[in-house]
Amino acid sequence: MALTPPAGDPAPIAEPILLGIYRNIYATRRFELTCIELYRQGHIRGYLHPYLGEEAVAAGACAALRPDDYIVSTHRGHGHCISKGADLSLMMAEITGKATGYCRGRGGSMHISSKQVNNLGANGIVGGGIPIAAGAAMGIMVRQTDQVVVAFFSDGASNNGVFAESLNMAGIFRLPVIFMLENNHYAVSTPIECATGCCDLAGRGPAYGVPGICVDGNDAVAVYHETLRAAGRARRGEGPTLIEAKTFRHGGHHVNDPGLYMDPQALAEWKARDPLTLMKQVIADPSKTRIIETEVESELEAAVAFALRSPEPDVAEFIAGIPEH
Amino acid sequence: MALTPPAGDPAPIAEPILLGIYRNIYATRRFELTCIELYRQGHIRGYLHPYLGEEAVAAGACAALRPDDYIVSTHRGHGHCISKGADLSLMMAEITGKATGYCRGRGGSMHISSKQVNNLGANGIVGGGIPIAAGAAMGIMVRQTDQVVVAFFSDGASNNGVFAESLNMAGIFRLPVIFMLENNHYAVSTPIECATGCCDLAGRGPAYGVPGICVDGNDAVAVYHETLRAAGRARRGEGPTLIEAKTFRHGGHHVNDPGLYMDPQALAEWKARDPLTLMKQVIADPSKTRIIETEVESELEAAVAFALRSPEPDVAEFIAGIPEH
Amino acid sequence: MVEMMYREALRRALDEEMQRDPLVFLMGETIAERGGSYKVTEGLWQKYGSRRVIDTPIAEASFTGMAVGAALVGCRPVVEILFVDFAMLVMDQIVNQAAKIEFISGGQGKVPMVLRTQGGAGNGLAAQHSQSLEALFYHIPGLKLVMPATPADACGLLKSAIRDDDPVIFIEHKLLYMTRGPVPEEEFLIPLGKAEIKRPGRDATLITYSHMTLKCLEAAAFLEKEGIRVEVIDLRTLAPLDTETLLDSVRRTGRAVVVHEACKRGGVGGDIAAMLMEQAYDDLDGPVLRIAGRNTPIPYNLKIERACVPSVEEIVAGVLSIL
Amino acid sequence: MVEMMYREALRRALDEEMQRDPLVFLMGETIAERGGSYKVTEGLWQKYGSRRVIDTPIAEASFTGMAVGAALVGCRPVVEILFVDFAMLVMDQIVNQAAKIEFISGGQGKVPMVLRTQGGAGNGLAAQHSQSLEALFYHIPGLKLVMPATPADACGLLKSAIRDDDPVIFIEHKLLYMTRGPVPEEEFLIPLGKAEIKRPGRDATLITYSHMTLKCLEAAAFLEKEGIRVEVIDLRTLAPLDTETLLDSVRRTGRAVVVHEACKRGGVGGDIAAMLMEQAYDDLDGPVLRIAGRNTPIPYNLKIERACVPSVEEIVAGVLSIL
Ligand SMILES: Cc1ncc(C[n+]2csc(CCOP(=O)(O)OP(=O)(O)O)c2C)c(N)n1
Ligand SMILES: Cc1ncc(C[n+]2csc(CCOP(=O)(O)OP(=O)(O)O)c2C)c(N)n1
Ligand SMILES: [Mg+2]
Ligand SMILES: [Mg+2]
Repeated sequence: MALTPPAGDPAPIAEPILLGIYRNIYATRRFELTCIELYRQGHIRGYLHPYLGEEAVAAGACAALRPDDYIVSTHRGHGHCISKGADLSLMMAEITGKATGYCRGRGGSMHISSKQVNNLGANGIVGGGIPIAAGAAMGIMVRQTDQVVVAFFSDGASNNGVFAESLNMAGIFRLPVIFMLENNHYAVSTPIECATGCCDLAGRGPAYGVPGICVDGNDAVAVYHETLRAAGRARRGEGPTLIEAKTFRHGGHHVNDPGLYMDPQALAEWKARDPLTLMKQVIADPSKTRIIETEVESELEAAVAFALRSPEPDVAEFIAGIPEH
Repeated sequence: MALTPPAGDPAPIAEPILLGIYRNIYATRRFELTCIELYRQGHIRGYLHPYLGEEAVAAGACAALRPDDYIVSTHRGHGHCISKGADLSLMMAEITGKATGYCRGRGGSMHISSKQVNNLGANGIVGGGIPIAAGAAMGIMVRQTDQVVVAFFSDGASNNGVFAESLNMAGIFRLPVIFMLENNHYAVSTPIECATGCCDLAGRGPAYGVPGICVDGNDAVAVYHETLRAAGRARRGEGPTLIEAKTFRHGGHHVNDPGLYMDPQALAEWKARDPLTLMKQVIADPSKTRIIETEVESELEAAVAFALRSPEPDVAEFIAGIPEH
Repeated sequence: MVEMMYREALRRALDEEMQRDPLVFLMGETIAERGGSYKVTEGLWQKYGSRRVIDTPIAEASFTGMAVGAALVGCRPVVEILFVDFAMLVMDQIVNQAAKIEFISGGQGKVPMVLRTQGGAGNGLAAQHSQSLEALFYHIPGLKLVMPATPADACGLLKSAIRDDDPVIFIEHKLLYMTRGPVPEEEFLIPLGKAEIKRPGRDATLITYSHMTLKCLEAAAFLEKEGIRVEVIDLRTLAPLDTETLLDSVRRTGRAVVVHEACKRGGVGGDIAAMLMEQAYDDLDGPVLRIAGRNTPIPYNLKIERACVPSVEEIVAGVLSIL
Repeated sequence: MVEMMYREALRRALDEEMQRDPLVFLMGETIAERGGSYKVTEGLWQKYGSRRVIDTPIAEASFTGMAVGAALVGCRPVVEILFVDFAMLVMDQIVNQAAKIEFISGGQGKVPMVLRTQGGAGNGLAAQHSQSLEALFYHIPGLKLVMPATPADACGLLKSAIRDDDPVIFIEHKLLYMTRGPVPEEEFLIPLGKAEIKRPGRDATLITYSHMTLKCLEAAAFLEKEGIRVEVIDLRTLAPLDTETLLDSVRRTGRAVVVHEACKRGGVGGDIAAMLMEQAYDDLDGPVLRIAGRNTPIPYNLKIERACVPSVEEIVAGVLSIL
């Protein structure tokens, strides 16, 4: 579901936006759990990196975007795609490798994208999306529209050179891009403390002339406000912002990783601040969240049914499409 | 000439060190001017990037190193090589493409290196030497010696991703490497203000958990003291340091670039603080500098004579050394 | 026809395409006010401004990745990588991103970008500024690969490359920038994927591209005096390869030599030779010969540098050896 | 002989060499406590500690560059790049640095490093985790290139690669890690640059390497039942290429097929085919055939993924087509 932000300054947040955020958190949560099930049943192959526990970042950020704004996603990308408004059926068909999926079964989970909602795509290369996002922002500059781009990526990617380079270039060209650093504290099994000697990754912004701020990534409303503010700056030609949203995975790196290396106490603390529960508390009215949940459940059921009954890509057709030399 | 630093803390700097620094600044200055002449005469081909105006950085830094310490150099690398103690004749033979040169005429100016003095080499790839330096430091860690490595590079390279990555890794592994950022304010014709939105490049250190300091790069003694301090930290296992030495080219990017784009006022100001003159003032006694100058002149004369009378590499021998498949 | 230099022809192509389509823009190092190291973009910044002629920091990986992003949102970026050697810094963006996105997105995304770069030996620039690395792109599905030899081809092919919806690697040669040749006065395009018979002949086919085209033409002129008429085919576009023109020629001449400056081992010559053998074995009177660069990095010293790449004499001798 | 898995054989090689030489050390992502994504380095961190089994951040370009630096000062680093696809991030360090330094330094510097990585399709990992990119290294002078197919070769060649004074690109295959085979109990080395006849024959020569060796052996076993005896040569080392063994075999059989998983266009098959033609034309009874991957990125869906790489049936059909 794509959400339209209120015009002007971050006024008290309107209820439809709050409900939309809740919808996206809930939908992502349930979508991921369903994917894990389908993976266990053999319907999904390859790599599957659930976004469990981090849903509030994408939901909060995308709520602050317009439908014509762009996002660039990662290997852990279902939540970004859902929150930007993608169709669950076309997503599920893709993730199960069907001809009816967004990418005709060629991309899968790690490469999910949706032109329909301006999701420029997940990426199997850690950090690979960061310059692409900056470049989309440069495209916006060339075209002179007032769109913005959000680049999602995590702490691991922030130690890759393309992050520094892109941050620097976005700064000098004042590109309308928001660097949304989802610091989930791990890159596979490597805790962030072992991957860098610096404390707040947001501090890298100023080192490249870009404002950097930290936000509680489990608090979707906080993410929403910071994104809205950054998007406003970007639209006004004031350039990029680095937002470090601190969050935590609820499990291993991918579906087959039990994540035993994770600090159990930290995990428990973060789980106690489950973004789904937190957002439910914001809405406060259980009848409203229940309606959303029911809607999502039936959407999801339909998505699974659609995916499973969809045909696989046709081999002969696939081969016919390959150039000979 | 390789110089041995005094043991222990930066006490008042001993005269032989000061004289050594002066020698290296003077030798570099004269070497570069001679190369430009030889280039004009057709004895040197390809790219030639003079280090004119920046001599104090290499001379000051190398004076703080031991002969068994390593340096990693750049396309503007003659000064580094000379200050680390390389032989002017073997250098000149290399730069004129002779079989007797350090690299047998295969490397030339842009790839000058000297195993003899632990100069791991200049590099034609901007930033290419930075990870190599960090890696040499890792080699030192593996071998458990107390050597250090100085990576020379300039402002342009500092906007390349390998700088950020290497800084970060040097920080977490506490590698004995000194990142000597020769900020000469230009990358070819691009002024540093147009290449980054940040002010002091030294500030990038803390963003990666590495201490960063600024120093006047035209003041060789200041560079010496900061390098000595950083080398001490590195030898004691306290990790890397980023030193931003601010300096300025006295001319264009390479021998054929008149550098008309350079800010004339800034150029005049920097030239008024010529590192050669400044160091001469430190020595104060003109009889001592004169002796050095005379020595250098005759060394240089011998170097040119050696280079010009040396044979070019033999084509048949070269071809014979190439593996067939 | 007007006479112009290769680099002027490239500039004209950029200028015409920027004029025609406001979504075309340029990115690279010192290409703006300074006009680029080889002066290809001279004057364009003055004409089109800093939004469309963009000087970047030395961050090849990311500005190439940015071109991918800009292309994805509908622009037609042309990035300049100063030396093809430096393209090694952007292989992820080219191989894993630009070449893959249309495929992995099931056709949702397109990456109509051009990467202009420049290769080859000959100026004493040594091992990191003299390579011929086209084979690395030739092997990657999803990329087009263009290497023009003449000013007219440079102009017409660059215009087509910019209009093409696939990522195009466009490799110039440092020894060609100052060469001159006739270029049509009127606007013109040369389609990608079409080789050109630069000199017709019947005794053997010389298949080549880029700077070696000039050497092959010289060799052919020399051989003509000996009464040997060789056909010289300039591939112009390496991928997609114009197999039809090649097969047609080889079927007529019965003999083929592939000539390139890049190292022989793993060069595109092997692929072309193998293809010809597979598809025209019965028409061939002998093996397809490769004349190519030696299996070595390029040295600084000019004398030994010269020994690394094929000379006119070697090409002549090669042709004579198979007749 | 003991039976072990390919990945165990690799681990044994690393272990033995680390034991033997304190200058050998390992660097890569999650290779230490976690033992690597494919479990090759399991237990080595526990045995050799964090100074010699080093987990890095996700900064491939720089940690590969660091291996170059460490090698230059006398160490023998072995870096692991998780997927050969990610090796596109380190091409500058490999092509411009590791492969060039000995040359440009006139022999002063040596870079005795090994880059271990892994490629190939088959697990539904899609276009950025399934490529076969060996041709990109094969073309670069100054690199050695090893691609073992069996546990014994993996062990013996990795040991030799570590002891070699040149940079060695060592590419494993994701479908081989769990395969088993006999490995000598005593310490042993296999020299780089020597192909192995994995199955002798006289009717045709199948030239292959890595995972395709298994498919070629299957095809040969099948053909044997039809009375056709094909010789299967596993290159093991691609660069330097063991031309002698290849020419010798082809001269005996008169027919050759080169089989690899990488895309045909610009793959090493073309180079090998061209070399055989150039050097053994008169001994050949027909063209050298290439059976190779299709000219496409690898898709996620398993059914179409399978269609991208040569199958045993295609190999059989290919051999039959040239007899
Ligand atoms: C360039 C590159 N290196 C390594 C990998 C393997 N890999 C996949 S995900 C991952 C961890 C990424 O960590 P982070 O950026 O923090 O993202 P997260 O998984 O936490 O969302 C790694 C190392 C990769 N896909 N790409
Ligand atoms: C990766 C790479 N990109 C571009 C170049 C071309 N180039 C050579 S020197 C140079 C400028 C380098 O600037 P800086 O790092 O500040 O070094 P300085 O010349 O000031 O010493 C450029 C762009 C190169 N050699 N390598
Ligand atoms: Mg993470
Ligand atoms: Mg500079």
